[in-house]
Amino acid sequence: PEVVSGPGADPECFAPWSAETKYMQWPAKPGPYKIAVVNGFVGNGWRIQMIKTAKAFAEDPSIKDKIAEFKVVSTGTDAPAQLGAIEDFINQGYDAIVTIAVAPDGFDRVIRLADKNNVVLVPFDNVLDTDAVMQVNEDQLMMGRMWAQFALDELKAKGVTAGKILEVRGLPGNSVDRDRSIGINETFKADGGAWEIVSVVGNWDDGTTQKVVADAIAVHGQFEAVVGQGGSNGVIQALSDAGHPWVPVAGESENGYRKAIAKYSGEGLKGISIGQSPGLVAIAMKAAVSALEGNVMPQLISVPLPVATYKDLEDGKNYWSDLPDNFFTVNEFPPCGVNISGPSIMAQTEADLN
Amino acid sequence: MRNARSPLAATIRQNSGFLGAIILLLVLYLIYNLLHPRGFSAALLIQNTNESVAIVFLAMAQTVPVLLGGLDLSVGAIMTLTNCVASVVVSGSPQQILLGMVVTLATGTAFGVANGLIVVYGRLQPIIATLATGAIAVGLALFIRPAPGGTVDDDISWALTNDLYELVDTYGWFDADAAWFSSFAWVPVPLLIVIVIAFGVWLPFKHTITGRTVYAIGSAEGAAYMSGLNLDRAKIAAFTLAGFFAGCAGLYLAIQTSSGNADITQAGAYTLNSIAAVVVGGTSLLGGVGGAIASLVGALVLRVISFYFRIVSIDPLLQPLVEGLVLLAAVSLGAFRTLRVKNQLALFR
Amino acid sequence: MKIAIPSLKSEDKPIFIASGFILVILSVGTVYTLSTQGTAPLLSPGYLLQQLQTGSFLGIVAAGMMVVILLGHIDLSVAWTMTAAAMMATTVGGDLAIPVGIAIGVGVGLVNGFGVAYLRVPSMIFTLGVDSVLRGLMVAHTGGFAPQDSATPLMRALASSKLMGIPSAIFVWLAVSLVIAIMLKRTAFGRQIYLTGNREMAAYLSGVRTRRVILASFVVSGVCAAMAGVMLAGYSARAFQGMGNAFLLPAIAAVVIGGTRILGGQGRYAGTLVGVILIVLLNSVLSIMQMPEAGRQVIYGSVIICMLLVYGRGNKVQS
Amino acid sequence: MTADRPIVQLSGVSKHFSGTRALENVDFACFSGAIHGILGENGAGKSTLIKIISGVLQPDSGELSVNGTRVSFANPTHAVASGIVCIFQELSLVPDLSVSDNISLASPPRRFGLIDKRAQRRCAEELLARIKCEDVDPNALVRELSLSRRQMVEIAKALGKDPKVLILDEATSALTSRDVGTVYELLADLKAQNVSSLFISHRMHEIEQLCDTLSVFRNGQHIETFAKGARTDREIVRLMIGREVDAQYPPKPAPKPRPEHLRIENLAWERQIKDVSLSIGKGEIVGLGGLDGQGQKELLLGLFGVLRGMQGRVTIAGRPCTPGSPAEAKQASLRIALVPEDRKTEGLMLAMSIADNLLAASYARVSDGIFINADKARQAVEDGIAKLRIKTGSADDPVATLSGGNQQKVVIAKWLMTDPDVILLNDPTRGIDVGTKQEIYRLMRDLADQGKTILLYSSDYAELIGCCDRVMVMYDGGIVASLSGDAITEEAIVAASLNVGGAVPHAVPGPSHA
Ligand SMILES: Nc1ncnc2c1ncn2[C@@H]1O[C@H](COP(=O)(O)OP(=O)(O)OP(=O)(O)O)[C@@H](O)[C@H]1O
Ligand SMILES: Nc1ncnc2c1ncn2[C@@H]1O[C@H](COP(=O)(O)OP(=O)(O)OP(=O)(O)O)[C@@H](O)[C@H]1O
Ligand SMILES: [Mg+2]
Ligand SMILES: [Mg+2]
Repeated sequence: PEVVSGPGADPECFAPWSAETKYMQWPAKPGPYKIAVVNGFVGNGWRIQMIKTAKAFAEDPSIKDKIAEFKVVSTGTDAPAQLGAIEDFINQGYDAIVTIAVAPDGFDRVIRLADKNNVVLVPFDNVLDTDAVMQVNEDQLMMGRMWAQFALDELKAKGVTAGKILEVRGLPGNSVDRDRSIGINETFKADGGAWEIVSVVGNWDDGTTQKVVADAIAVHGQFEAVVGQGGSNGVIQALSDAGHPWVPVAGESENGYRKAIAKYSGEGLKGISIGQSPGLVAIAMKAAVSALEGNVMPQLISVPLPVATYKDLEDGKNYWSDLPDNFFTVNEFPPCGVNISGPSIMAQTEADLN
Repeated sequence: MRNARSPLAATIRQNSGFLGAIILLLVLYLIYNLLHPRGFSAALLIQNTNESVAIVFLAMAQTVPVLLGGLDLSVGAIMTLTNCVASVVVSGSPQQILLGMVVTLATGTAFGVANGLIVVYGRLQPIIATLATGAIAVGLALFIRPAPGGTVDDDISWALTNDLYELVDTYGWFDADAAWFSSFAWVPVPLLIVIVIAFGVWLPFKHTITGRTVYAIGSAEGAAYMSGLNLDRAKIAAFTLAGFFAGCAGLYLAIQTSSGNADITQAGAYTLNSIAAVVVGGTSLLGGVGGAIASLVGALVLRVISFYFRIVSIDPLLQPLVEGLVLLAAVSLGAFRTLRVKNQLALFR
Repeated sequence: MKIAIPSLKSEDKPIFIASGFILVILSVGTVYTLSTQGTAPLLSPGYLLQQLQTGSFLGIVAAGMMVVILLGHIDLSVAWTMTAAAMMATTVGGDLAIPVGIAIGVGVGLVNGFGVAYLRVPSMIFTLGVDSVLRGLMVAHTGGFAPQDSATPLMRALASSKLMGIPSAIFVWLAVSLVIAIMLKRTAFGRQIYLTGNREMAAYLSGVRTRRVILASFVVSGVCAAMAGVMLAGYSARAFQGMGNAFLLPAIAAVVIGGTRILGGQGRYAGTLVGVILIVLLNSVLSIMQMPEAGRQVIYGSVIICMLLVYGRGNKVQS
Repeated sequence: MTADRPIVQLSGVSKHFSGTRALENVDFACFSGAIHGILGENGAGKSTLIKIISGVLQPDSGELSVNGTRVSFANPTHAVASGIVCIFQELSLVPDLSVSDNISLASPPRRFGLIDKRAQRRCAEELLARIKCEDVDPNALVRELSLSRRQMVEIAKALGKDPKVLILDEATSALTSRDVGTVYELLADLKAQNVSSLFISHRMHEIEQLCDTLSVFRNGQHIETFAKGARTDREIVRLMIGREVDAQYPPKPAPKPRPEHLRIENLAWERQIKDVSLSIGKGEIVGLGGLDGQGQKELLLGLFGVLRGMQGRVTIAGRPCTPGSPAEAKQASLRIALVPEDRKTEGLMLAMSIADNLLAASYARVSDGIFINADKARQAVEDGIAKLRIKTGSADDPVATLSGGNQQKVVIAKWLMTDPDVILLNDPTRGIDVGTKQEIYRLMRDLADQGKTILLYSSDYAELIGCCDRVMVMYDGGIVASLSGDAITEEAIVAASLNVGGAVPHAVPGPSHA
């Protein structure tokens, strides 16, 4: 692609990451396009929801006619296999490839091949440490900061200015975990209060999170707030099992977590829910199509953080008290015309399918 | 049976599993190329070999301890460790790059030696000793590279993951467009690397006394000892070679991705896949029968199967299920032998 | 601390050494908490009971795993057996939840056992295949229609309620332990597991139906994993994808640290019990000490090696 | 010339295993050019002695000298370097390697540092020819060979090491008389080349025919060494087991009509069993003779339910007998027992206790419901040990600590505990000392007298002649001769074994005088 100057197309939807974000433009190709999604790991709720969103969005009237062929493959946590799959789709003559990278590095070769063949490669969610491709993500550093700031504000409102904060980290070695943790820690440090941050590793997994939070409570007694990166259902479960008083909690956007906030916010569970949305895949697909049509695109597209605090939870709108806990509530992005809500794909019952 | 006294007939009879795997591979790969829009092209071959190198090396690494009658659960971890080491040291001037590669391979080899020493002098079961050393290797990898990244030289990354033409062109050894060169300029470099290591390291090893001792130990350790073979040396050599091959995998992975990544799940998945590859290649997990070349073929069979998911249409949410079923079917192929067995004692070993 | 009793039988040695090591872990953790916050919560009954409670899930998986390891086999499918059992139990819900979960375990065990005993595919690889099939099934399950995922009250009660101040999960673990221990020691089936694990051919020629023994052992393992999965769902109040992933390697490690021979034929159940406690405490203390993942992995590996080295180097193979 | 200087000498050698005294203050010498027989009952310490000589074990005290110089071998390689080559009681062949690989396992011919397969094969062919085993394919895997062929390959392998002292620890226990003859010639040849041999066997007649010096061991002690002919058989046996053994074989009962019990009609399986018909009466001992590998083993396994796809008809007491597995064969309705060929892999769980091994086939008998009754189990184990006089410290010791003969007794005792009705024996006295053999023969006769039906395969003709009421000789999967009464002679068996007459039997041989 050529590096051009902005502004880009559809800025409502494709918001540039920052003022410095450069813009890219591919030569316009006639549609419809062949688009592939190369997923890595499959086997957790988020990825399943992401794949379902991708499938549903490919059928969405707004884009259906622009897609000639659509394929999703999952390669597991296997870097060579993912690189191979991307290269294979380039070889097969696909026009755009949307991917969640298994590692933030190592894509130089496929980027080079994609450029050579005028293929649009769009990493999202786990993005690459490079500015050579167009990427779609939420701002993880900002997410960490907002979580921490929310906790600080709630504590201040309670008059607490010092104490232990429990930070639940994600998968070690992952850049998302790193960025969020930096955001959290720098915010607490900047506050100047006497905060002692206790970190435990929950791997973004409900079960592990529940166990490590329970352990931390057993050892440290009480925390003033819990800032969890993921596995938020596990945080709530551990707090409630331990009889820990409800305190401000920051976490992701699982339905179960939001249900708990809505239910117990009166008792002190002042929660904030910001999640990485599986709906990102739809925006990445849309961005790919837009790039193929020859539009000017920001290199790094920032998807706004879907923030909801205990103040704005509303049953049936941003959480569903009668639905299972495990799906991610934030799925749709109206400015982008991505209107596939979590319940609409994750809460179909068998009956609905008929 | 007795009449088949020619060495060739005996070889065929004794390697039926391996031959089966080769035929399976050829058939699968042929059909893949027929179905692929760019089948039978050099680009496709390069892509396919690139993506297979790491698992092929790892399958070869796994084979040697398996021949001993053990399992090396640390091969994936050694690959990860050397991958991280390479991401630090393989950069700079050509001499430094070369030195870095040597250091990387030496790291893998040294870790293999350590495995061997623990197994031999600690008298621990390989499977459990390497489960533990594997954790240590991943830990070390995380120390070296707490987050993915690194600085592997770009040129070498490009040159070694392409065909010979690009290799020559990148380094300008001679005129890459020379007429004499054109007939094999298309050969993928990764393919050459694998062939050179497999036939340059494994085959000679197999024909040394130490190599044969590895087979003897896997088949009957007591008999090997009584026959005056040096068991300790062979065991250490086996794990050393495993470490070396795993180091090759890690080095190539680093070159291929120009970076290092201490990914624990990837390490685990690669270890398990290496065992699957060994089994599909026809090497017995009980030891004594098989070989690294067979595992190379086994690894390729598994890889080619995964290629199919990109050209056939299946529901992406059913893909993991289909993958699992195919794996189960592939490893159960050998079971048809057991259905034919008339003397049930032949089932036990 | 404890002077080793001189004429310890070789099978008991691991149990004593591992018990001693548990004390070491607790002491190290306590020194850490004393120095950082001036309290010794690790020695409180509350903490220890909580560890036993979370340990009970691992303990139940390890109990089944041990039976299979005694045969010289291994069950790599426990992670997704747990998940599948938990997810199916919550999907069905109601009174049938637990029976359905257990039935999943029986089914998985039968498939594993069939592949290993009748098709004679190495267990290392067959159970790996079954594990990925189960994962595929669960992905397809969630992908097809949204399954109900919250645990039934009975599951909750089994896993996270307390009885006389003691988490009821511990009682379930004890009951499973008792059944397995008695089975191994006092029933023909149990002894036949050892016979088959030592030398299947000789056991077969002694009139042991070794294939059935293997099949049944995998069923035991499957059922244990399923129970653990169902209980884990009760503990977490819900079932979710990948919930069993954290249990496979610790279960194997616990069995081996408990002195069971990885090649089969030797091992005592009490060892596995101690091994589970050791692993759980080790994980917990490392987490409390906020040990980074790198250090944790290195310590984990070193502990296993050191334990096995002090148990006495294996005997030389005789011809 | 060197007759006065021993080539191998042990002085004051002792070796203890936890609790057992395997060798006690042993002085022993062996001279060049001698064929030196070593005799002793099971557990006397013979194998331990030669393991010390060949570097597998190191003595606790005492010294070992070779050619007058004191040596201490750390492992078998050192011993081989000094010209001491041993064929161990438990074979040391690698089943998954080819015959030629095995023969030059430790020091193959090499080119450029790599093994030269072709030279290796030539070398194997030469050695095999030397022991008249041209029928063995050097490319075949050892796994594919029968036990007797393996023993011959083992001998070829030892020869290839160019021994000064060749030790054969029961290396002829599975050999047929033809091969034994070859070995005799070979040892004589070696003797002529001044190579000395140490020969351990429990077959008295072999030792007598072959050796010129004999040494007797008992209870870990060296009792006496004497020249061949200096002692009578009776005296030797007394030296060995410390008591008189009169008749080796219990008297056979007079031939009498017996009700038919086990009937085999037109049995066939693969290429190994061809149209075998046979009928055995209650209380009868029928022997199976013939060269090794003529289908005897398969016949026994087939009756025991191990083989699939058998054709023909088998009945026990008129009821059809088609067990699908050993478990079915041992059930109350059939009550068949099989003492298998190879105790190490087929008979025993070596690492498990003697008690566990004894009970392996009879848990159902010592259980109440699903639980094992500890008292009944202990009683059964004690009975088993007593009945076969198994020499053991404690029933909880691993069976691996027993001597070979005692291990064999454990296998037999295990099956007797099931109270079998039809007993199939595959060379049950292989490697068993004369004293114990005699006990086993008596036991067999007792069992027969109690009405059991016994089918016995033995590679030892003397045994067939001494024990059996009738002998069936097998050749190439079929029965070629049925001998009974006085017709059971060595000549008859040997002739039939080689199928000299080319006879193909038609009539179903029935129980004697039925
Ligand atoms: N009977 C045997 N069968 C098979 N292998 C054996 C046997 N005896 C020894 N070995 C092998 O030979 C190696 C060296 O044995 P050796 O007895 O010299 O060990 P070591 O180092 O002296 O041990 P230790 O200090 O325990 O005596 C062992 O590691 C073992 O693998
Ligand atoms: N590894 C061992 N551990 C303990 N005891 C042993 C061991 N090896 C041999 N023994 C004991 O030492 C004694 C001598 O055994 P050895 O094998 O030398 O007997 P043997 O004369 O060869 O008997 P056989 O004729 O049955 O082969 C026996 O009592 C045996 O139980
Ligand atoms: Mg002996
Ligand atoms: Mg030693």
